[in-house]
Formats: sequence, C-alpha cells, structure tokens
Amino acid sequence: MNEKIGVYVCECGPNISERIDIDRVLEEISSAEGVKVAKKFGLLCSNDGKNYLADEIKKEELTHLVVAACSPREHEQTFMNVCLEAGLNPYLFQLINIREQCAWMISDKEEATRMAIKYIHAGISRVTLHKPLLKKELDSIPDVLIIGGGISGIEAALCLAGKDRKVYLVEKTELLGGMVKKFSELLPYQGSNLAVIEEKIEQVQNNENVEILTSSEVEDVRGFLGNFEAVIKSKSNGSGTKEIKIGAIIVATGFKLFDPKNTPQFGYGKIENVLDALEFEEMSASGKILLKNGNPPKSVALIHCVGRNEKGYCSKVCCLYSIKFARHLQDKLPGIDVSEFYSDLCLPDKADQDYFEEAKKKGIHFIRADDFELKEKDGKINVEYKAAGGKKDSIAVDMTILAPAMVPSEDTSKLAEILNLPLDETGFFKEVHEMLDPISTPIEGVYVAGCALGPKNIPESIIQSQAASGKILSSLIPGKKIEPEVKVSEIREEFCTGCQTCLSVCFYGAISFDEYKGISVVNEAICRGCGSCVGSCPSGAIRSKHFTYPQLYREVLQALR
Amino acid sequence: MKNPNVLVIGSGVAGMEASLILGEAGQKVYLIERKSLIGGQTIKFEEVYPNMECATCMIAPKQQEILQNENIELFLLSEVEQVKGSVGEFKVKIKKKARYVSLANCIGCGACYEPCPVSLENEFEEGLSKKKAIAVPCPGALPNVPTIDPENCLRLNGKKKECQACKEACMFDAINFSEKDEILDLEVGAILIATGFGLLDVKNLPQYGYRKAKNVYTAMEFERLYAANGPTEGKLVLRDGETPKSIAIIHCVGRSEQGYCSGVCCMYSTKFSHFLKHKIPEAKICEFHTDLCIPGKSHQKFYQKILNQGVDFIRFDDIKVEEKNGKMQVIYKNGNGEKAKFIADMIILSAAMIPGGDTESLAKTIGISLDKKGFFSTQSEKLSPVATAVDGIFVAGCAEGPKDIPGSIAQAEAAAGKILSILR
Amino acid sequence: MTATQIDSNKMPTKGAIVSAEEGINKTIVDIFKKSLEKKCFDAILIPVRVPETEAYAWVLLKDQSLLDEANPLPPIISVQGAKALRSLTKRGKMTQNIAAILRPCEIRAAVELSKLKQIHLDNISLISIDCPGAMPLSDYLADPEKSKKIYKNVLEKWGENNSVRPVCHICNRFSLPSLLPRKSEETSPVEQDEANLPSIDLHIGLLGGNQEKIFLIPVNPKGRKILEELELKSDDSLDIWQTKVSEVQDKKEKIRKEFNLELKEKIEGQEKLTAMFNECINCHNCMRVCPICYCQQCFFDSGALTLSPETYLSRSEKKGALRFPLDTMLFHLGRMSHMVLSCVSCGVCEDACPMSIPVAQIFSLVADQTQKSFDYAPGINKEEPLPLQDFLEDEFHEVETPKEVN
Amino acid sequence: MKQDFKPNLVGFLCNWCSYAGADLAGSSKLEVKPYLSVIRVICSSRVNSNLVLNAFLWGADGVLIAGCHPGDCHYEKGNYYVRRRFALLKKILETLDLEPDRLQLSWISASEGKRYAEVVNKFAEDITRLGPSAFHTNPNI
Repeated sequence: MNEKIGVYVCECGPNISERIDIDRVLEEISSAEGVKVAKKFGLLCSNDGKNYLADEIKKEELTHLVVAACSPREHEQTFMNVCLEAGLNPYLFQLINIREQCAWMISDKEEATRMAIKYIHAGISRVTLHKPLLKKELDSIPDVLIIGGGISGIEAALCLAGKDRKVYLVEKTELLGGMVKKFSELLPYQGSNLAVIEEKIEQVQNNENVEILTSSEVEDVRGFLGNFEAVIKSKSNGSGTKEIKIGAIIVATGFKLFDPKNTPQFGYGKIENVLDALEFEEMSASGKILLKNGNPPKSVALIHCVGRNEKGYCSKVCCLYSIKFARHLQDKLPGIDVSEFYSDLCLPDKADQDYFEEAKKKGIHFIRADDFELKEKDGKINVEYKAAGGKKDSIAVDMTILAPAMVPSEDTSKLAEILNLPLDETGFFKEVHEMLDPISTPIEGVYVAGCALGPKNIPESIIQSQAASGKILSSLIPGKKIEPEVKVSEIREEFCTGCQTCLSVCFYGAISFDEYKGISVVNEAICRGCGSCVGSCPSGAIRSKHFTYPQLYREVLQALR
Repeated sequence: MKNPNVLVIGSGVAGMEASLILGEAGQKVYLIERKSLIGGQTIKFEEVYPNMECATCMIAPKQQEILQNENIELFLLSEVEQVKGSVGEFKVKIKKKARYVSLANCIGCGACYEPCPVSLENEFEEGLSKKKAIAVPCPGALPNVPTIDPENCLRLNGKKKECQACKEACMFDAINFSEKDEILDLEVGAILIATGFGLLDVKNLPQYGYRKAKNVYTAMEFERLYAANGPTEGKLVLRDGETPKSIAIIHCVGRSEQGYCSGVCCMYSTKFSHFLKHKIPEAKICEFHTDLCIPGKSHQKFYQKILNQGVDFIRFDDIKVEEKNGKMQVIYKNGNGEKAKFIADMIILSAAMIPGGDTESLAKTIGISLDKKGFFSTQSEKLSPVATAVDGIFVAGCAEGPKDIPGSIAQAEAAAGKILSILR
Repeated sequence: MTATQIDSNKMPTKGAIVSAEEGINKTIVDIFKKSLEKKCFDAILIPVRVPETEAYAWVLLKDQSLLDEANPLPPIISVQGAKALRSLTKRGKMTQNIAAILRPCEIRAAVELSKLKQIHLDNISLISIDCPGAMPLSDYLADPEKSKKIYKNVLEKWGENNSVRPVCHICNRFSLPSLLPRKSEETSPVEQDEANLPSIDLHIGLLGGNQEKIFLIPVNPKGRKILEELELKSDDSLDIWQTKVSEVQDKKEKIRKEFNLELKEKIEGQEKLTAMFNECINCHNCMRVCPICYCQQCFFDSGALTLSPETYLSRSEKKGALRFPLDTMLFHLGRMSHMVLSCVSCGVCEDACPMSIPVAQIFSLVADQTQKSFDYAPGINKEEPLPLQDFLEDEFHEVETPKEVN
Repeated sequence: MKQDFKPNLVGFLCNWCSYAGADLAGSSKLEVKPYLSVIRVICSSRVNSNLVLNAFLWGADGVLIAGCHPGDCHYEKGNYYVRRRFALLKKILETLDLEPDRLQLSWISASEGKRYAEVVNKFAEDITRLGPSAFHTNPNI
C-alpha cells in the first residue's frame, strides 16, 4: 500500500462539531489503512478552508482525499475544484455526508459519531479504488440538418444559419412553406398577413448558409451530438443520394388532418359542399368561395372537434381558425348566416377571447352541441344535432366546414425508426420530458419542433423552432469541443456474453452490438451514466465508472462492520 | 463592438432555463431576482400534471446548476431601476436590497431562526404558516440562506435596537445588520424579461366568499397545503384541523373580469381532484367549470381518467359562494340554466393568472408597452413571439401571458435562441 | 388461464399418423433418413449412442447411414440439447437447413437462449417429441442395462412409472404443442393465434399411440411443408393423442402440486434451506451444465466477491464461525435471481450435482412461483419478451412501500 | 422483542430524488434512527441482486432500495426496471420463506424529507422486531 490518503473533517461551525465527537472520529480513522493525515477544520467550504485543503494536498503529497462534511449535493463540486487547483485528479476524492445524514438527523451524539465513523471508513476504503478519470474532448460539427420545410423548419434555419454554421433544409415536396402556404389569412395576432411568411421563405432561399434540398427525404442517420452522418435521397430527376455530416438535427415534419371519412356522420365525401378546413383555406385563398353549383353560399355551418373523440385529444387551434373562417365569410359575403357548432371553446391565448367576443358581436351564432348527423335535403345540407341540455334540433345550410383533429404527418413513424426516436400513444413524436424539456428527444442533439410534436398554432411552432435553435446554438459552438459525461459505463469485453440485455434497457441508445466481436459496445459520447445497463447485466460485464462493484462493495462492507 | 452580456429578469422556470442556455453558450448572464430565492412559482407545487411528477425533483437540479454555473451572476432581492441605451449596448441600473445575511458565510444551518423573537405570516406559504423575521421561505429553498425582513426585524425597524439574537446564534459571522442596499451598474447587449405571473386577488370578487367563508382557498394556497415541504407537510386539513369531506373546485374565477382564459386552470384543477381522490378517497369532489380548456395531446386523457374516478364536472353559467350557519354552499346555475347548490366544507378558487406584481413599473423603467391585458406584448403579429417592440429586449414565460410550464420553458429557450443568434 | 394450461381447442387437430410396427425409434429414424434423401434438411441434430459404449452424444448428421444409432429419446440427458444448439449457432445463423430433434425442455431452453442472443434459430427446424422424462444419470451409470429396461417400461406406462428423475416425474410440460404462452391484451385474436404458437415446427406425438403408431404433428405452415416433402398427408385426426395428452397433463398437474407442497415443507425457511445446501461443495457444476446459465464468466466465479482476510476474520467473529466453502447460499440465490425466470426445469443441474442436492426440484419450485408472478412462460414463444428486459408503467405496486408509511 | 438489538441496515439511494429527500430530512432536523447506512447510486436501476444479496450475506439485517417515484426517474425509465428486478428477488425470498420483509423498495422524492424519515424509522422498527438476520448469524451459511 503506497496510498497517502488525507482525511479532513469539517466542523461546519457547531453543526457538526457539537453533534459529533470529531476528536473520537479522528482517533478512530487515523489508524485506517492508507491514511496519512486525519485532521479537522472549522469550515472547509470557506475560502480559508479551500486554501487550507489545497495546501494540505500539496504539502502532504496526498494521493487521495476524503472530506467529511456536508452533502455532495452541496459542495462536491467545490472540493473537486480544490483538487484540480492542487493538482490532484478530482475523482480521487470522496465527500462524506456527515452533516445532513448524521449530525442533523441523529440527536444522540454517541450514535451520530458511530455512524459518522462508519461513513468515513467507507469513504476511505472506497477512495483507494477510485480511478483518475479524465474529461474527454470531442470535436464537433456545428452544421445542422432540418427535416421539414414548413414554417417551423424555415424559422429554425433562419435562426441557425450563419457564416460559421451551415444548415441543410430537407423538404420532401417541391416547395417550402408547408401547410401555411395553403392558408388564406392568419389570425391578426398570429402573423397579420401572409407576406410575413413569404418574407421568411425568401430570406431562407437567399441565405447562402442554407442549402435547401426539396423533393428529398432522409434515408439514414448515424452518430451522436456533434457528429451525425445523414443520407439524403433526392426524388427529383434521379439525382441520387447525398451524404452529409452534421452536429445536430431538428425534426419539423408537421401534421396532417384527420380524414373526416372515418366519421361518416359528417357526410364528408358523400354530401356536396361539405369541406374540411384545409379545403376551405384553399378555396378562400383562391378568392372564390362558391358552392359546387357555382353560387356563393348563403348559410354556412362550421363544426368543431371532428375526430376529437376518436383521437382522444383536443387539437387546440380548431376553435380559433373556425372563428377566423366565420369572420372571413362575413367579410367576403356580407349578409351570410354563419353558425359555429362547438363542444368546448378552447381559447387559451390571452387575445383569443376578445377575438371570439368580436365574432359574437358580429352576429355569428355559437351553438354548443354534439351527436351530429348531416343529411342531404333538397339541395341543402341538413345538420341535425343535440344541443346543450339534450334537446334535438337541426338547421339547413348551403355549406359545411369541418374542423378535423390534427394528426401526425405520414412519414412520422418511418422517420422515428430512422432516427430511433420514440412516439407517444397519439403517434406524434415524444418529448424526452413533457414538462422540463419539451423539444428534446432521448437522442442528444436531435430535437423536434412544431406540430411534429403535437397540435400547435403558428407562434407556438415558431417558438419551438427558436427553442431548438437555442439549444443547438448553446451546445454546438463552432470550434468548441464537446465534453461528454465522465462517469459513464464501459464494457469489460472479456466478461460480455453478448446477450444484449443492456441494449434493451438503455433509454438513450448509447449501447450498440459489435457483431464481429459478439459483444456490446458503449458509446461514451451518448451514455449518461445512469447505470441501468450495469444493474441489468447478470455477468457483471459492465462497469459504471466511479460506481463500480468493488467500490460499492467496499461501502457495503464498511456499513456492516 | 456589441456587448455579448445578457440581463435576465426573473428566476422562475423561464428565467432559469434561458440563463442556463445562455450560460452554457459562454455568454455572461446577469440574473436578477426580486425575491430572496430562485425557482419562481413552480417550486411551490408538489406535483405537476399530467404525469404527477414531483416539481421539486424536476427543478432542484436546475437551481443547483444556476448556483454553480460561473457564467451566471445572480442578484437576489434585486430590481431594475433604470435602462438606457439600445440593442448591443444597454446600460442598466440595478437596486440590490440588503439581505443582512452573507451568502458567502452562511451555510444554511438555520441556527438563527429559533432565537428570533419576531413571528410573522409567511407570504411564501400564502400566509398558511408563520416564519421568523430571519428565515428561508420553505425547507429546501435555494440558495439555502435566510433573509432578514427589515420591516419586521426589531433591530432594523428600530423597535429594539439592541436585539441581535440571530447574530449571537450564528457561528459563521454571516449576519451583518449594517449591510446597505446598493445600486449596481451593468452593461448588457440584450435583455430578457421573465417576471412571471401573479394570481388575481379574489378578495375583489366578493361572490366567492374568500376570507369571508372560512374554508375558501386560492389555488396557490391549496398547492402549498398539499406540498410535502409546505406548512402542513402535505397533510390535507382545513383551518380547523378537520379533513374535508366535500370539496368544490371553481374554475374561471375572474375570467370574465380579465377578459381572457388562463389556459392552465382546467388542468391544474383536475390535478387537484386527482390528488384529493388519492388522499381522501371517500371525499365528494365537484369541479365547476365553463368551457373546458384542455389542449395538448395528453391532457384530455388525464381529464377522462379523473372523470372515471368519480369526480363530478358541472358546467355553470353563474356561481356564488355563501355560508349559512357554518355550512358553505356553492349556489350555481348549471349549463342548462337550472339553479342548484352544492354543500362544501372546502372550496378552491382557480383564479385567473395576471401579470406579475412589478410588471407595470418594470415596463415603464424599460420603456416598452404592455398589451391591453397588462402583459408584456411581443410582435407575434409579425410572427416574432419572443421579441418586444424594442430591439434587443425579449420576453418569455408568463410575463408574456398565461402559460403552462413546458410553454414557458420553450419560450425561454426560444428567447435564448434569438438572443444567441443576434449576439453572434 | 395460466401460461401453460392446456387449451385443447388451441391444439393442432390434424396431423399424420404413422404406424410403428418396427418400433418407435426405427420409425422415427427412418422418417429422418427419408428427410435427408428428400433434401428437406441438409443435416440433422439428434442424440446418437456412442458405439461400443452406453453414452449418448449430440451429433450433427449429414450421412443418413449414421442415423441407425440415433435415438431421439435416450434414457438420459447427458448434455442439454440447447447447449449443443448454442455451440452450433452462437456465432451466427445456420447456412443450411437443419432439423433439431429435442425434448420439450431442451427446445424451451433453446428458445430462451435465442431471446438471449445465444442461439440463432434461423434455418433450424425445431422438432419436439412427447417426453416421458429421463432416468437419473447416476442410476443409469450404475447399471445401464437395468435402467434401459426400466425406461422401456417408463415409455409404455406414461407417467405411472416414477423411476424417472423427480423433475421429470412432476413435469407438466412434456408435450409442447399443448403449451400456450401468455396472451398480450394488445394483440387481436387473429394475431394472437399466430404469435402464440409454440416456437416449434413439428412435433412427434407418442402419447395415445401405445407403441404401435406415432403422430407427426405440424404446428405451423413450415411443419406442414415438411410433411408434404415427406409425402405424408397431415389430415389424420389427432383425437386419441389429444385426449391422452390432456389426461396425462391433469395427472401430472396433480402430482406436481402435491410434490411441491411436500418440497416446500422440506426447504422452507432459513434453517431448512441451509441444511439443504449444506452439502454443497461449491463446484458450480449445476451452473456449468445449466443451459440458461449462458454467461461465459459466472459473476459468482469472477472473483468480484473475494474479500480481504480481515473481512473474513470479522465475519467469523460476528457469526462465531465462518464456514467454507464460502458463500454457497449466495451462489445459489444469486444464480437463481439471474436465471430462474427462464428456468425450464430440465433437471441437468441435479444430475450434475456430486452431492445429490435436489437443486432442480428447488429451482423448479421457485421457477413456478416467479414465472407466474410475471405471467411468463419461458421457451414457449420466441416473441415473448424476457421479463427483465421489459416493463409496464403500472404494475407491481404491491412490492412498493405505500404512500402512507404508517 | 429484542430491545438491545441495533439492526444493520443498508440503503441504496438514487442521487436525484431519494438522496436529496434524505438530505432534506436532515436539513429539516427530522429525527432518523441511526441504523441505516446510505449508499449513493446515480439511479436506482444500478441496483441488482448482486448488490442486495451480498449486503445480506455480509451482515445486513435489512436492505432498502429507494428511487424516484415512477414517472419521475431522472433517466426516464430506470426505476421501472429496478422495480421488476426487485419484484423477482422479493418473490424468490417469499417462495423460500427467507423473511422477504427484510428487503424494501420505496419511492422517495426530493421534497419528501418527512417521508424519508418515516420510511427509514418504520423500516428500522420492523427489522428490530424481526431481530438479526440468520444470513449472517448462522455459521452454516
């Protein structure tokens, strides 16, 4: 044994010194194997304390440091920094929590002292097994792949592209703009006129740092944050595939509408002049709001929540665009009679309610109803419904506009497979954490923005694109290396039998299988060090650095002295 | 040359998120917080819908990061006094109130609370518990360092000049009565406003009987009432110590007065029911709502689940609370216009979210406009939903309007994104 | 219904009945000779008697003349068939079509190993056979002739002659096609039928044939194809076989219940269990022969658990004495926690135990309980995920400390 | 009931929720019985039978595994896997009647300092009642 372990007990003023017999502690542990010095100090986290520790490490030429003080959650980092300054690898240090978990929760001084001694012994016998872990640094590529050329994708591209960051914008159709292109107008407080969109499209097209790949799809993606490789296949005039290297990926593949044919009661596809929302957008964009017979409608019914029950969620935006339609109809066809059929009005944004009140003032009827049945009746559409309170009623109109639920776009599941991303029960992409991390995925460096994550209005989609950009701008800085987690898992090849249990439990896809060697391989750039794989491996073939079996066993043994 | 530093006002989930992203990007961040602790409103919650996750567990790691990130300079008990200049070169005056307890010296042992002779209402706990004139708002508050309340400290308010009970109890020489408020000058390139929200003061809506009928609570009071680190350590009891047997939760309190839907009340009220059902299975719970606003792909499922647990959801037109011989009753007209009443021994008011306390004055100091609801307005009509009318000044979270947590976080990340892209 | 009950209307109802005047063994052997002729397999994996000895070995046969010494149902299990299959395909899938004729427990072990990526089942036709059990290795080695006689009788009197190994005597999984894996609620009935077929192609039914005929039972399209290639019509009714299987099954279930009750009595609790494992000499043979113990280095052999001398001293101080070999209990419980959910109760561990500790009986008992609690049937269907590689968000709350502690 | 008996308890606590909960119990000065030795792991899913059984064989009278509440796992799914591993181990001990109560799985969040104290104290009481585990007192093991 040539360890020179220094053990330092912090008095933490009275907090530890009054509740634990520190002198007895020192006496007990100073004889432990490998301990060179065992001392106490008033307050080790103070500047004096930190300087004192640093000096001690140098003076005593310590090989390992054990500090008995407060919780690692308080000052582990503090003392690791002290080690760094004093030229000791910070992982050759162990902080023992004798304040929160001894002094403060055990009133009997005897007992508190006994436990403290246990913990410190555990720390001493553990620390000798610590390995001097080193931070790795990986080069990273700042460039970004954005999948989907709708408003979200465009916004992200504009936010990210710059002289030192190239953006590849991949769109599967021929032109940029996505769904918004089809709209006739936007809500006044959500992009007053479509010129705003056109501007953005133009900006992106004129930006020499954005490479636009229309009629293209992503075929394959490999790699990790900072170092992804993607294969893009172009459908236009067989120009084949293209390999690109990027550091991050934003998925912005948007949504499509629920097909109202799946809810026959609305007569969509059977009855003339029953349109879905997008069809009406295009109709009004064309400027000709006409019935099949060429005449303008005199009365229109707008039905909300089509497919809501079937899908099990509220699409949030339908109420508002339906009101938008109603007001548009009134402007374009004065005197027209418009009725809105809703179940619950969803007006969550601060300006929504005013917009709705105005519509009501303009004489648009709002009827809360369900159980619809649309029938053709002498050239008109007869909308039968059950009004609030259960009374059956009906109204005959020239035209009906359905507001179907928003659902994931076709290629969502295919893309999920390529990128190895989870979908949620609604079929949209699943955020890694619904609350705290609403645009990230389990794969670091891969983000999702806009309606690919779920129904959203335009500002929200833009916010998410800017959010994804923010994450990328701060984690992928041109010329700056990325530092992956240090306390990761590693495979001990000689023990791995290749059962791949670890692959099945790793949430981050950090483990892959080496067919040639027949063993699992941990990608340290992806691993977050949770140790699930270690726990799941019966052979003990995975080592979680800094939490190895021998290290934990030493703690167990000391706990049971 | 542009100044790359950023001023972030408010340390709630939005302010923290933005600061962390900017800090990680290597930007110098000045994070200004009016209160003595960071974390904003979210740390008051026990769990958050729809997955009933523990809010503290979610937020604590972020708070730790904020305190440890060397690019983030935190100013607590601080407010913006003045803003001059323009994008890339703002000059900001900050007023930093005295804490009288040294962040450097104090180790948060709490030895100083006990000896303090003053006991007063703890506003962090919505007045549901008492605290001393020197105290942290709640266990687990970060930074875990108390503040002396100068209005109530006998020494500082001059009522008992010689009192130094706390100073005597402190072994770390952390108490400094002579500490003075300071004015600090900062220079930044961009400013992010994340001052969050407040709740409509329901005292001004007499029909709900708040502070008149004995067991009417605001949503925020209830959040603390069931928080494990709250005044009752999560035990659900009425003011008289009784366990409630029938509970009414009233949505849309103040919606018509404010003229907007706050977007989150339906969900958190449903969350309350979920919690109540779990704690007091036999309790009768009734949610009084108008239009249910439950957007978001997982929210309706959650609502359905609670519905199936036997919670009543009643649509009301108008509603009021009365107390007759000790019994509280909710008198309402239901969706079909029929009058009815519900006897409740606990009533929870889901009140409208309103702009945070200092919004108006802050808007004046910074010189930007508010919308007609009193929130900071963005150029959303130009599809720029985090940028204010003033170049280089951004807004995120509930300062811009009512929002849920992910909404606030996304907007904060967006603001950080915009700032990073204009500063590079 | 539990994972392994019989659901007669789920059992294959049609198959080919082949007369067996020349004895079951020869009949089966001839069929596989023909299968080689007809090129419906390129090779056959089957137990063969080692010439001039009483030993049996697994042989991968390409030359049909060598089949004469083959015996699909030898009186003993010397090497667990799954282990043979593993050594064949651990490094990759078969490049030619192989037929593997194994006992049900061997097949099930093979399927578990395929889930554990230790066996590639591609291009392998799994062919199972009604199994009356095997003789204890020790008995057989002591007097092979006698054992063979007894075994003949075992074959004639299904389930009545209990000179087979105890785990065989209480085995309720002796006929694979009757075993149905768990139904997952998600899958529609249609899918279920497909997904829930046992992972074998062909089954050789002996029950109900009283030595005069055997039943060739296709379990899936592949099995039917094999019979076609052998020019066998698979439209004979299987009623006789089915009724007999169910009959024996019921009998076995009963025996098993009673047996396990008695066993529980014998081993339950610290004291008794310790007594049971007291003879253990820590040779770890049970682990080495176990098909499911697939680790190339057993954690409990890995030296990870060797401690410092002073630790042993302090342990002996605590107990008053420290017994060697060390940690036998740790080894058995540890091994159990690693493999028991996949344990197929094949009994080779017990055969291999030099101290004749009833390892297999104990493990089989625990296997029953644990597998039931996970609603898992090892080795029936290769699509059914391994319990520890899977989870439901809402389950096992009974093992959690309740929200209100007191 | 053995009054003088002081059980040796080992607790594997996840770093993000349960260890924080324990700290909160401390900083709230809640009284906790001095029998449980805490071992910090990054996620409860790091724990498996290898660790637990050894703890027992080496002298633990009880083993506690504590992690984030289901759904709260800092690594999203970890605690679901450990729950299954635990359920298996528990079932084995039950079947062999090896005092399964000596093994406990608790979800304790960062804000549940009080719960931490309650869980540990209750556990300590129960084990005290059970007395020392034969695993390490019986010289024949």
